[in-house]
Amino acid sequence: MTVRADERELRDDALNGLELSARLDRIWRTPSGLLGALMSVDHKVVGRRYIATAFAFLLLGGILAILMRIQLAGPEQTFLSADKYNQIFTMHGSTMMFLFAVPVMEAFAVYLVPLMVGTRNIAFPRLNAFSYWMFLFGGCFLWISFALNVGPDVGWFAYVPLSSLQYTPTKRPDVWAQMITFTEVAALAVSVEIVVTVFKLRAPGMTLDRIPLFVWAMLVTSFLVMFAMPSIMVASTSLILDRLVNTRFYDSSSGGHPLLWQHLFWFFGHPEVYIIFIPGTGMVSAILATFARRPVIGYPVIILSLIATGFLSFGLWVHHMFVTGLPQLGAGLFTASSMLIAVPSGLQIFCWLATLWDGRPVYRTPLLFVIGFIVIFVLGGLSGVMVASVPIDTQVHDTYFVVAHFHYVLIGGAVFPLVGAVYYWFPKITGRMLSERLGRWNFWLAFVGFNVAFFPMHILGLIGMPRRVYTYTADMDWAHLNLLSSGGAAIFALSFAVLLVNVMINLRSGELAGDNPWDASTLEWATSSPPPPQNFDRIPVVKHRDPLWLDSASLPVVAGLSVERRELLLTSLAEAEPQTREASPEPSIWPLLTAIATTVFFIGSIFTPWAVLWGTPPMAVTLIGWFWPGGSKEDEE
Amino acid sequence: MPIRMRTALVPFATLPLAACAGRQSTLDPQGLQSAQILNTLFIFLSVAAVVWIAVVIMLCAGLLRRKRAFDQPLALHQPFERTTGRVIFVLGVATLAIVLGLSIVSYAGQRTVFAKNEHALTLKIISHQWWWEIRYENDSPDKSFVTANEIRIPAGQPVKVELESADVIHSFWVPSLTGKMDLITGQKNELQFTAKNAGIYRGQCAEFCGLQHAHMAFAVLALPADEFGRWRDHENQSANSPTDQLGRQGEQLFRAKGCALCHTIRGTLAGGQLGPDLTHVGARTTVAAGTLPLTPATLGAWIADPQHIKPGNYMPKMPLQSDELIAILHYLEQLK
Amino acid sequence: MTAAERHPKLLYWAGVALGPLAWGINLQGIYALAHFSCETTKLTGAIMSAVLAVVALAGTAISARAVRRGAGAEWTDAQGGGPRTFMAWLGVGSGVLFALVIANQLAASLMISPCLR
Amino acid sequence: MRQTIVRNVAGLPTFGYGAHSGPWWGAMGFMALEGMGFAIAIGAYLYLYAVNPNWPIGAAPPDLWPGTAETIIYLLSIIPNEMTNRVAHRQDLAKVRVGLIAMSVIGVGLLVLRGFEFAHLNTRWDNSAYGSIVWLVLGLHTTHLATDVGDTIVLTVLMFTRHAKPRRFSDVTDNVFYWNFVVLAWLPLYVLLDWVPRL
Repeated sequence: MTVRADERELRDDALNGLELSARLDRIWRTPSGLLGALMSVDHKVVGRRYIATAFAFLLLGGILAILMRIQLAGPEQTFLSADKYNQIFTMHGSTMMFLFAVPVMEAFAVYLVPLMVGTRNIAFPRLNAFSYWMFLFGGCFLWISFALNVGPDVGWFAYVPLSSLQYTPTKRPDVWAQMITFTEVAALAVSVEIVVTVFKLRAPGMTLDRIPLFVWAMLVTSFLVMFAMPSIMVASTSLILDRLVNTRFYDSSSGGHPLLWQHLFWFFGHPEVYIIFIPGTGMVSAILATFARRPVIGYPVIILSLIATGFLSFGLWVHHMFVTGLPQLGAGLFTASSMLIAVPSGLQIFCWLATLWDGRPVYRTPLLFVIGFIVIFVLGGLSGVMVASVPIDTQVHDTYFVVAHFHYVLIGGAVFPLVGAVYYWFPKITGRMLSERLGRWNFWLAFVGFNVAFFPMHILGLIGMPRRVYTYTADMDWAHLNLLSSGGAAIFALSFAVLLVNVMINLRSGELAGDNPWDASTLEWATSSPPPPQNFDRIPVVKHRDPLWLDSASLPVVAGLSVERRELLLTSLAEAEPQTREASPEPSIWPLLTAIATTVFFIGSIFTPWAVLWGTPPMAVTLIGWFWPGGSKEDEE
Repeated sequence: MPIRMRTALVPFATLPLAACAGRQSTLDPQGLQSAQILNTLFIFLSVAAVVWIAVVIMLCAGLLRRKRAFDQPLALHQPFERTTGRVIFVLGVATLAIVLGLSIVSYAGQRTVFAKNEHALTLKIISHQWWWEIRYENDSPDKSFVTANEIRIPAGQPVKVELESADVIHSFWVPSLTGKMDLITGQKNELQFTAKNAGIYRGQCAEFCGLQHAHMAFAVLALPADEFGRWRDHENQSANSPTDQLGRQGEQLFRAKGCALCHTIRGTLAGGQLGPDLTHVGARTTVAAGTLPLTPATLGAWIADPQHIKPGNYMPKMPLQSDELIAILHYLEQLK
Repeated sequence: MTAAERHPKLLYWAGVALGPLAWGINLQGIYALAHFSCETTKLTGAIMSAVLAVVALAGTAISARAVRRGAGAEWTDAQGGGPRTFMAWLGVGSGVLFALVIANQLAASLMISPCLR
Repeated sequence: MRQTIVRNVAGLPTFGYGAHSGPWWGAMGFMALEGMGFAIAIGAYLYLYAVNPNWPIGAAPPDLWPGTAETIIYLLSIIPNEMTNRVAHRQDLAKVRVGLIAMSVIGVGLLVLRGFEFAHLNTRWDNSAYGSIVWLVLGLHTTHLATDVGDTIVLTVLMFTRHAKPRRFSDVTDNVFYWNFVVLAWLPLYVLLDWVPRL
C-alpha cells in the first residue's frame, strides 16, 4: 500500500495512563450543549437513548394492555367502545412489536456489541444516529396519530381487504403502514451496522469461535432483519399504493389477491418472532455464564442452534395461514419445519440446564429472571409445537390459546431475559447498582403476575374464546377466567412499576459498581463503568473465549492507533487479524436533518403521491451534506 | 399407545378442563372431526406436559444438587464436560424422536379431518360484516332458499359448506363440530363436517373483520334427519301472509319505512339484498347474529335501535313511532 | 499455502450452506409441484425430498472432511482460536439437522395427498 | 486493569480496498437486503402470475425495445466500470475522473431510457394487479438506478475538488461495486418484465 500515515502523528504507544485517557476522551467525546447532543454519534449515547425510548414505548403499550384487560374483565362491559378497543389492540401489538421488542434488542446491541468485541464505536455511527431519529419520529408519528383518533384499527397484521380503502376509508391504515416503513428503515440500518461491527471491528484474536454468545445472537438476528424486513417493506408500500394511487395488488376483482398480503406479511412476521427471541437467548447465555460461575456448556451447539433457527424461521410462515384453504400437503410441509425447530431450541435449553447443573449459581436478580425464562419459555415452546400441527391449529388459531402461546414465547423468551439484562448491564451503563431487594420483588411479581395473567388464556381459547373481540356475551362462561387473567395482569404491571422505581432511585444514588461488579468474563467489563467515550484506552487482544477469566489482572492490548483523530482497528473476518486503521466519523448534525427530511417525505406521501417529487430534493441535499467530507483531519488523509 | 387405551384416557385427562367446557368448546366434541382433533390435541398435550415437568425437574435438581467446590470459573472438569456433551446429544436425539413422532400423529390427524365425502349435503355460506348468509342451493331453483345466522343440518350426515365472503375476510368456526376455515374475498374455500348427535352448537367468526367482529356468531342446529327434511320443505315455501290487521299494517310499514330496501321476504314485494333474508325470521333462535336470544322483546329492541345493541353495524336506526314498531314486530313474529 | 491446504479451506462451511439450501428448495419445490404431482404421480414430492436430503448430507460429508483435515487450524473448544474447524463442525451439525427436516417433509408428502385441500 | 502491549499496529494502512474496508462490507449488507427486496418483488410477481389464468391482465406485453436496449447498455457499461475500478486501485486521479464522467453519462442515459420504458409498458399501475406489479418492480429498480447515478455524480464532482484524497479511491471502488449490483439485479427483471408475459 502506498499510503502511510503521517509519521509525525502522535500515537497511543507514545502516551500512557491518564494522559492517554484524557487525549482519547477529548477526541471521542460528544460535543457539549444541545446541538452537541443532537450531533452525537457515540454508540453509547445513541444506545442509551434507544433503550430509554424503547422502554417508554413498552410503558405505553403496557398501559394499553391494562385498558384491554379492564374491558375484558367481565362480559358486555362498556369501558371501551368497539372502535376504541380495536384501535387499542392494534396499537398494543404494533407498539410492542415494532416500537418496543425489536428496537430494544437492537438498542442493547448498539450499546453492547462494540464494547463486547473491543472496539471504540459502532460501524457507520452516523447511520446509527439516523436510525435512532427515524425510530423516534416513526414512534411519535404513530402515537400522535393515535392521540388524534387516527390510530390504526385493523390489527397489527392489517389484513386486506379490511385495511383497503373500501373498508377502511380513514387514514388509519396509512398511519400503520408508514410507521412500519419508519421502523424498518431504522432496523435495517442497525442490522447492517451490527453485521459490519461484528465482521470487521472485533479485537485482534477474537476469532469466530471466541465471539461472545450475545454478539453471535445479535449477528444472527441482524441477518434475520436484513432478509425478513424487505418483505414487509414491499407489503406496506404496496398497501399504501393501493390506498393512495389505486394500484390493484389486493383487489380480487382486478387480478389481485388478499392472500398475497398474508404471504408477504408472514414471511416477515414469523422471522420477526425470532428477531425478538434470539437476542433474548443471547442475554440468557451472557447472564448464565456469569452467575453460574462457569462458561456456558456447548458453545458450538448453541451457535449451531442459533444459525439453524435463523434459517428455519424463514420456512415457517405458512403456519399462520393454516386455515386459509391452502393445499393440505403444503400446510403439512410447514408443520414439518415448525416441529423441527424444537430441536435446536431444545438443544439450547439443555446446554443452559447443564450449565446450571455444573455451575455454582449466585442467586442475584439477573439469574432469577433467567430461571423464570426457562420455566416460562419451555411452556411457550411446547404450546408452539401444538399450534404447528394443522388439525390442532384449526381449532386454536385466532383464539386466546394462541394469545397465551405467543405471550409465553415473547414475554418468557424475550422480556424476562431483557429485564434480567437490565439488572445485569445497568451497572455498566450507569456505573451504579440496582437494588437487589427491589429486584427480588420485581422478579416474583413478574413471575406470578405473568402466569396468572396468561395461563388461563390457554383454557379460554380451548373453550372457544376468539381473539380480538372487544367483548363477549354473558352466557359464554368466559367471565371467571377473564377476571382472573385481568387480576394477574395487574400484578404483572406492578412488577414493571417496581422496575421503574428501582431504576429511578438508583440512577443517581445507587451503590457504585466499579468496572466489573459481577466478575464477568467478556470485554465490556474490562473498561470503566460507565465506559469512557473511547471505550478502551487501548484495543484489547483476545486469547480466550472468556478473556477476563483467563487473566483478570492484566489485559493484553495493541498499540499504535492515533490519539489525534478517531481511528478504529479493522480485523479480518474469520481470524480477526489486524488489517487497517480506518477513520471513524466525527459528530454531525446531518443525520438528524436527513431524518427530518425523510420524515417529511414519509408523512407527506400518505397524503399525496406528489410528496415523492417535492420530498426527494431535501433528502438528497441532506444526504450529500452527510457524506461530503467536512475538512476534518481524518477525512482529508 | 393402543387406540382403545388412548380413547379411554381422553375423557379422564380432559376432565378438569371439560368441567369448564361451555357451549362453544373444543373440549366437548360433538362432531367426527372435532373428536379427531381433540384426540390429536390430547396426545400433544400429554407429551408437552411430560416434557415440561421433566425440564422443570432437571432445572430444580441442577440448582439444588450438592456442588463440588471450585473457585476459578475456567477450572473445568474435563470428564464431566465430555459426559455432559453426550447427555446433551442424547437429549437432542430424544427431542428429535418426540417431534418426529408428533409430526406423524399430526399428519394422520390432518388426513382424517380433511377427508372428503362426495355425498355430503352441500350448502353455501357467505359472510358479511357482521352476519352470515346461508344458501341451501338445489338444481331446481324452487328448491333453493336463503336464510341467515342459523345453519340447520341433519345429524349424523356429512355436510359440506362452501365458504365465500361478500366483503372482508371472516372465519367460520364451530368448535364443537370442527376446526375453522377462513372465508376469503375472491377465493372459494370449503369445509366438511359431521355432527354426531342432534343439538345446538354455537359458532363465531374467528378472523378479525372490523368494528363488530365480537358480535358475529351463529348457531348450528343439528336435527334428526326427518325433522331436517320437514324444516327444509317448510323453509322452501314463501313467507306466511299476515293473519290479522296489525300484521298487515306491519307488512305495509315494513315496505314504507324502508326495511324492504335491504331485506328480502319471499312471497312479498320486499326484495332487498343487503341485509339478511327474513322470510322465516320468526322461527330463528337469535337476533343480530347471535348477539341476543330471539324474543319479542329483543327483536323489538333491535328494530327500535340496532346501533345501541351492536354499535356501528350497517342496519340504520329508523324513526318509528311505538305503534309502528309494534306492528312491524307483530308482522315479523308471524314469519315462522 | 499449498493447493492441498487451500482446498478444504474453501469448502469448510459447505454444510452450513448446503443444508438450508436443500431444505429451501425442497419446501418451495414440493409446494410449486403440488398441482402437477396431484395430476400425475403422487410420488414427485417424496422423490425430490429424498434427493435433497442426500444433498444436505453431502454438505455434512464435505464439512466432516474439512474437520478431518484440520481445516487449516487447530480448534480447542474452551479457548477458541480455530474458526475454520469450528465452522466446519457447525457445517457437520447443520447438514444433519436440515436432512432431518427434509426427512420430516418427506414423511408429510408420503402421508398427505397432494390433491387434498 | 493493567495493560500489556503485545502488538503494535502503527504500520497498518489507514484505508483498504474490498474486504479490507468497512464501507465495502456496508455496501455488501445493503446489497443483500436490497437483493432480498428484489427477490420478494419477483416472488409477488410470480404469485400474481400463478393465481391469474390470464397474463398479462387486459394489456399487451411491454414493448421490447426499451428494455432490450437497456440490457445491452447495462452489459456494456461493465467495461468502463471495471476500467474505473482498475485505475482507482492504481490511484490514477486523471483516469478515475474520466471513468466517473463516463459512468455518470451512461447512468443519466439509462435513466432517460427508463422513462421510455415506463411509457412503453402498455399498462397503467391502476389497470389491474398486473399493471401494479409491473410498475412496482420497475419502480423499485429505477430507485436503485437513480440513487446510484446520483451517488456517481456527487463522487465525480468530489474528485474534482480538493477532497480528492487517496482514501476516496476506495469510495470509487465501492461505487463500482454497487453499479455491478444494479446491473446484476436488472437481468432477471428484464426476463420477468419483458419475456414472462410473452410465455
